[in-house]
Amino acid sequence: MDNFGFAISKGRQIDWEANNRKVADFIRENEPSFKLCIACGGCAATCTAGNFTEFSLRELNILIHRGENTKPRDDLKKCMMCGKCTLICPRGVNTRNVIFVARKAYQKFGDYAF
Amino acid sequence: MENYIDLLKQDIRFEEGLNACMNCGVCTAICPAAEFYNYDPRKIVDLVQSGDNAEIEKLLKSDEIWYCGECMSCKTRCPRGNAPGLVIMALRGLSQDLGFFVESEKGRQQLAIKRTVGQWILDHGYCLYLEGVGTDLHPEQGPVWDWIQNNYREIFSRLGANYQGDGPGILRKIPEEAMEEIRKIFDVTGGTRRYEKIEFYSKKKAEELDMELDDGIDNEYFRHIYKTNNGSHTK
Amino acid sequence: MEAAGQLAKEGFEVSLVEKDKETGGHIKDWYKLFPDRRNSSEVRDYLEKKVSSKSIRILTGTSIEKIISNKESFSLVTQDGTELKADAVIVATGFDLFKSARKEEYGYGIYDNVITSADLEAMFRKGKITMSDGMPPKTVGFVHCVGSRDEKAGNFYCSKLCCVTAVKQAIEVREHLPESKVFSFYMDMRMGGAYYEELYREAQEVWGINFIRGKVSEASESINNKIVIKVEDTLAGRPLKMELDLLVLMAGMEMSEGGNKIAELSGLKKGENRFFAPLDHHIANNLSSMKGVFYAGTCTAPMNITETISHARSAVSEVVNYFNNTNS
Amino acid sequence: MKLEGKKAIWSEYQKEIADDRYFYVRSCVRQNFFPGSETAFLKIMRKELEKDVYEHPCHTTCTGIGYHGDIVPVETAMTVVARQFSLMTEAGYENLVPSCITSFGLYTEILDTWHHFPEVEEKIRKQLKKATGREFSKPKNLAHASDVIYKFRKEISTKAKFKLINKNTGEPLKVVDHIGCHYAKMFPSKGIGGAEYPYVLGGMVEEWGGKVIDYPERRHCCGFGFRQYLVQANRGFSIACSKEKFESMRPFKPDMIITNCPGCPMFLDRWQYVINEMEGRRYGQNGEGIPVFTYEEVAGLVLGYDPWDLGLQMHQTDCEPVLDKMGIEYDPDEKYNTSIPDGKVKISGLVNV
Amino acid sequence: MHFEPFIIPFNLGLYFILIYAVTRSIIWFRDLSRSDKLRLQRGFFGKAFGQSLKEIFLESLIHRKILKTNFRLGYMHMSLAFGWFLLILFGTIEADIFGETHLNAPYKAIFFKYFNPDHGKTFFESGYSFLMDFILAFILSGLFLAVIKRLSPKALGMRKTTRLKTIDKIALTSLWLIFPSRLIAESLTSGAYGTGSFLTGSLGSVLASFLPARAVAYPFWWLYSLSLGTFFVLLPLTRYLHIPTELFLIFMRNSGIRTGDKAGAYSEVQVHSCSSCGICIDQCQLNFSAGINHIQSAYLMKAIRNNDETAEIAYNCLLCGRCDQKCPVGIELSPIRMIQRRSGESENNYINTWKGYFRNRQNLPLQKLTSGISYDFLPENNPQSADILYFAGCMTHLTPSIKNAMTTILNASGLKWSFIDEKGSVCCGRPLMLAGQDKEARELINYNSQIIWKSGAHTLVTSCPICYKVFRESYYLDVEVLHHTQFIRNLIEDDSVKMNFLNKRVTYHTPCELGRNSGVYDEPKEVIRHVARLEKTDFDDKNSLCCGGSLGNIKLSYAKRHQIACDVTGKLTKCDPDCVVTACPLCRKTLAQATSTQVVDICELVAEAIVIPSAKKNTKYNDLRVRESAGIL
Repeated sequence: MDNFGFAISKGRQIDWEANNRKVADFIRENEPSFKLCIACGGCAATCTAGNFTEFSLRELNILIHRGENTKPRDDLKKCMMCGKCTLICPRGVNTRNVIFVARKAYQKFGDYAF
Repeated sequence: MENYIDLLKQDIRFEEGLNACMNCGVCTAICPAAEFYNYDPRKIVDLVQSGDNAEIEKLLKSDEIWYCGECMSCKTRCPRGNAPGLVIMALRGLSQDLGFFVESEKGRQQLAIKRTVGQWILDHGYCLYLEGVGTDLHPEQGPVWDWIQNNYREIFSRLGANYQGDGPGILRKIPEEAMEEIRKIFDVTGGTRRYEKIEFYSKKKAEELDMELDDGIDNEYFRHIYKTNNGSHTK
Repeated sequence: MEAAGQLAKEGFEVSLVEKDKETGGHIKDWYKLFPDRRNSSEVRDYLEKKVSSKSIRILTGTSIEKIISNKESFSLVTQDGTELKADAVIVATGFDLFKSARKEEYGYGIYDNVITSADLEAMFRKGKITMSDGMPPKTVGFVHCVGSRDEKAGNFYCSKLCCVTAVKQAIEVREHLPESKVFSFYMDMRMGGAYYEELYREAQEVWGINFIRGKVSEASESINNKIVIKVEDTLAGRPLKMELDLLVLMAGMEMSEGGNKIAELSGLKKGENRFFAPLDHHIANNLSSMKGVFYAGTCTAPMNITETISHARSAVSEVVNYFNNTNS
Repeated sequence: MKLEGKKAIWSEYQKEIADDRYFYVRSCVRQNFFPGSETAFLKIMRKELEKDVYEHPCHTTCTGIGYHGDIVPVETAMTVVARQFSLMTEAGYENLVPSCITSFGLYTEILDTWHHFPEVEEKIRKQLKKATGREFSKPKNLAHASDVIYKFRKEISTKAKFKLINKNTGEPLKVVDHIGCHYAKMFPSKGIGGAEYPYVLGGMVEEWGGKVIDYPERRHCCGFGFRQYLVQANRGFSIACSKEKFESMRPFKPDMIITNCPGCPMFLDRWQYVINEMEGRRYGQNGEGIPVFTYEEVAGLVLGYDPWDLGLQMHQTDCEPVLDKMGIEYDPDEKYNTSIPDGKVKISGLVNV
Repeated sequence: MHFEPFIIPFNLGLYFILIYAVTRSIIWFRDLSRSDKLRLQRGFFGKAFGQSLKEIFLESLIHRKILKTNFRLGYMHMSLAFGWFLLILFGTIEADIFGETHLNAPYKAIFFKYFNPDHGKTFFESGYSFLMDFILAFILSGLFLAVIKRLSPKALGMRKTTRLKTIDKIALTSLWLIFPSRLIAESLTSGAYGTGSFLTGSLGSVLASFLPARAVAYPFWWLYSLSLGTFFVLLPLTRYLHIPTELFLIFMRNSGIRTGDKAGAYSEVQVHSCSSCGICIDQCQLNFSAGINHIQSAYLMKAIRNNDETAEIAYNCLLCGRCDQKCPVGIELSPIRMIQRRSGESENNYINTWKGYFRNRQNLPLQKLTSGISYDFLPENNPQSADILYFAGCMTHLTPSIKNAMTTILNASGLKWSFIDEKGSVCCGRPLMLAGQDKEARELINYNSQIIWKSGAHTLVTSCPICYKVFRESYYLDVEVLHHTQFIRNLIEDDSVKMNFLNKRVTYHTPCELGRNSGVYDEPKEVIRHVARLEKTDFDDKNSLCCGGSLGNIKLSYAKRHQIACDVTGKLTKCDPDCVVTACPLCRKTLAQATSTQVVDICELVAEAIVIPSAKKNTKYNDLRVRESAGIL
């Protein structure tokens, strides 16, 4: 194969069929309030870690539900568990446990989460 | 710092392309660029709509505005009658007029386009020119293209071309007086000015990057902008 | 019907003109009503009872072909030439559902498994939700704002009820097909009504319905008759592609054909949204530009049943005032 | 799939197309990559249909690729286009027929802009006058060359020597129609069949015996994206788009692709070659590629023109599979034969002498 | 010398349990850390020994603590434990005095009546028999209560009693059979020989009147011996292991051994010392406010003993410490819970050898579910130097009124202070610890310590008890750490700030982290009394309640938290105060959502009362503490 000077780009589209959502299911099962998010962004706004780095539980919630696991897995490590988000959440999502369980899930499933 | 919104509003395409955006995302949903680049037309329109001057300057200096392929699929669908594609074109125009385009990898490529397509327009009256498109710069054209270029006289005349001939026909030589008119039009309507700006800022950038850049396309800077892809553009 | 009944109560002679073979409008096509999901027939029965008074003459399958307005009274000529004399007219021509085929990119009427909210209600009434091949769908998607908030569809306004209807139907789908996965693609969840938000919450909490924020951009058909949709998951900031067994279009509300016809015949004013324009949207939304002509219900704007009924009642009180003033 | 639904939409999007006296404007890309197609177009129009098609030697590029490559400002493009108009006016024609979709799109866009912003038109008139002393009147009718062929598709099929039918099976050929983005996406009302279900090529295919297949990525852009192809560093995007389409159409087992855009056929043709080089992947039947044609090439084949006179040898992906299916006779040795017997260059049978 | 086969079960059981106890003790001793071994040795031969004996007598036998909290329950435990002890003691003496030989094998004492059927004839003998009967009656009365407790806990003033597993049931039955069978056996024998006292004697004569007493007695002696044997053999498998273990525990504790943060012999001894008396369940707000009844300490101890999955239980606890302070055995329940959390998923729990007779911890490497957590994104922070640092804390940032009040107060104090986390804090690390992630917490602790060191301050004031606790216990700082209530108290004491008295009736909610978990009870109240009228409630000081918002509980849903908060505010507003005062931003936020009564932090009250000194007048310090801490000396 001769060199064409470029590589075929990979799509960044969320491909629902191709994605694996077992982490999402695991969290929904172990912390049902996870379903209740309306993506208001309150958690991200008050987040202690988010004050210093790019970390949005709102976004992670969405990504996990879509089975886009790479970013969540890495970002979850930034959380300090301070619990402000839990107090802010208008839908009473137990965000602290969501993160707790999510970390557990990524530990549990390892590469099978993808 | 100028007010970029005012400048953009001078571009008719901006006026056409941006009403009120409600962030529904139909544009991004079918945007080929959004599919393969870290790019989201909705966000760009939203940002421009916000009128945050500092942010817009960042945008004008970023790679983001250079991802769009201007297929205009977005225009078809927008429920608010916007055309992100047109907004992008206005942004690109402004970015070049202000010399911001050289601040991003994708933006710098404008020189490559200017020195190929741009040059052919003024020299031959065609956006594309047989000799210009060789498999050296276009390996994907494949063996058949080499064969064509090696035997273009035979092949093209067989297919009824009037290659560099007088009168009408395929790839005819466009009469000098016609070319003269085109060049005049470029002078009068700002085409020439755009070319000069691209050249001017690119030369500055080349010095800054300490790369040699003389005329034509056989030089370090041209090869650099033509071939470099730092891989940060797609997921 | 509410207005007619109310008028009869007030002791007026009423003629109720209905273009369809039966009265009841859209309610008769609906299965259950949001937010409490009571059976629509209950409301319909109530209305039927209301118009069962002997002082109400019901003319079904009748359409008005001519309106002659001689001051103080009107005469309406029906298709078969009979002439109805009236001292006052209440226009209650209601709404039509947006013709979903007009959103070409969704392929309604082209792709087998793209249906509308009305089609789905019909399925509920039949008690069987199926794809074109008769099999039950495993994945169902709801598209909000079809023909609403859409310049390309010619409607700038929000039809207001589609959101809650989608939530209601999503829940009903899960009730009928517990195995199914349901997705709802919305731009904004407009849950402005008593117990609407609660229903939305229930949909998430109890029925595990997935709400994805983004307007579906296009639908197409895969080789195995699945509907492939493209949408941006705007909250993730990424385009999303998904295969669905069934795609439900939440058709918006539009001025009814009948309404347009009446408008032509009578010269009653229409607003930018093409519904009848009341004299004043706040303080005189039953009054028309024409003396003795009143509006009731969704012929003036999208409304839910509650609003429609109270609007009808207020129309009646306007009529009463009108007569009191003219007679004095 | 319910065809009635599409028919209903097609009936809504019918545009008016002049039936004679066309002012023809050539395409930069096609002159270089598909010269045979433009030649064929003129032959069909002039010889088969006896129409008056005029080509002005002084017309130039519309700068469309430069414009969408963002190196040519909008006003420059408008003025260049205005100059084309004035050539047309000067030659006494009113019906503009561009060979190129980008041009067609640009002309449409400009006319639309002028319609909404008359002051812009005024400005352009002044600038043209200033630069060239020219004046112009806008075209009465603007139709893309493929619109014109669509208009006369029936006439062509009456003269047809071949049909888009697999002569071995008697089955209609499965055809993917790919419409240039700028044909109708910007102005659905300006395209036959509109933006969502364009019928311009479908009409030809059905008329000539083929069967159009509708696949999920039908509406997707080929990936040219102007700067996205022009600069080597960006071509990964360009090819990815085409690949997306191929992957999506593959399960439908298409026999061929027909296009009405200058760039698309070239990319759909070349990218198949590159994907095969890079990943060893082919999308056609029994290890072949999917042949890609311009609508003129297809019309030419239907009318029984010699494939090599149409320039099919300029394709990187071989077209023979389709020729065989249609039962067209051709001389394999002639394909790449450039020998010049007795010093005289072989001239295509299509060129009117 | 007469031998009877029925004594075999008893003897087997007895010797088995003795041997078992010894081996177990040895294993536990071996597992102790070196320093703890020394402690224990020193304790054993030191004054701690007497201390322990006293405690054993008071707690293990008399069950003083339980008696205090719940008399009926206490009496039940006492009668069984102390009664049995007496029975054995006087039984042995009886056998020694009246038996023909001296220093008899234990069974002689246990089955004394059988071997000396006609004992009890003489006056002195009958007197002694009376004593023995009395003791037996005493035990039986306790047993009676125990049975009632099983049937209906309410009767013994318990909301809830522990649930049992089968093996426990068998052991329980055998335990319950011991004394009735002894009663009947003795009675029948007595009846046959016309001996026995008010209990055995009278019952005996009644039975003998219509039964062949001697013949019928025999099987009951068997039953008596069997139930004893069974009980002894099953004991190590059941909660009754707590009976011997508790003795060991008391020695260890009095020798100064503490739980620490890793599982070990001591935590194990504690786990086995739990008698599942259920007092912790009774104390737990999750039980009486939120109706959650499976996660209390007793169940955690049981789960650990039985090797069940503990994660769900371990994390579902407010860690308010109410159970710790009420545990009659004095088990450090919360620390043990924390150990479970730290061990993450129960990877390193017990392995059973010998069908559970020897449960040991296997020392697996902990597989923590938090691997890779890191806060390297935190920016360099250079605070301006100051004498007094104010650290608001995350929760305070959610309740700005507290932040503002403190700013007012600190300014009024005229001290040189700086607000370290004005632009948003980095978490103190406690929440991570509560989630069992100490390693990660350490990273934050170091980060914050850096800042505090750099500032060169002498005093660190914080508004958040959560931070306060961790600053004091887990930070290595050379500054005085004060909760703002303490700080304000100091200001008042050396009256460096003047305050008006607000005409307000208030009640005080003691935050768990400040009160029970840090021992700060008085300063807050002093401050309150200085500015307002403090009303008593039934839940002050050690008896205070958790607001429900506790970060200690990871699993609790908002609804349940709210339920608890409502319950608490209900109790605190019984006397209809003008406002409920607390000293924790989290409590404040949680309670405020649950009542219409105003909820404020002490500092807000103070800020309201404070008299802002005019710019010129500079406050004079006459209190050394503040001067030192302010670095003036």
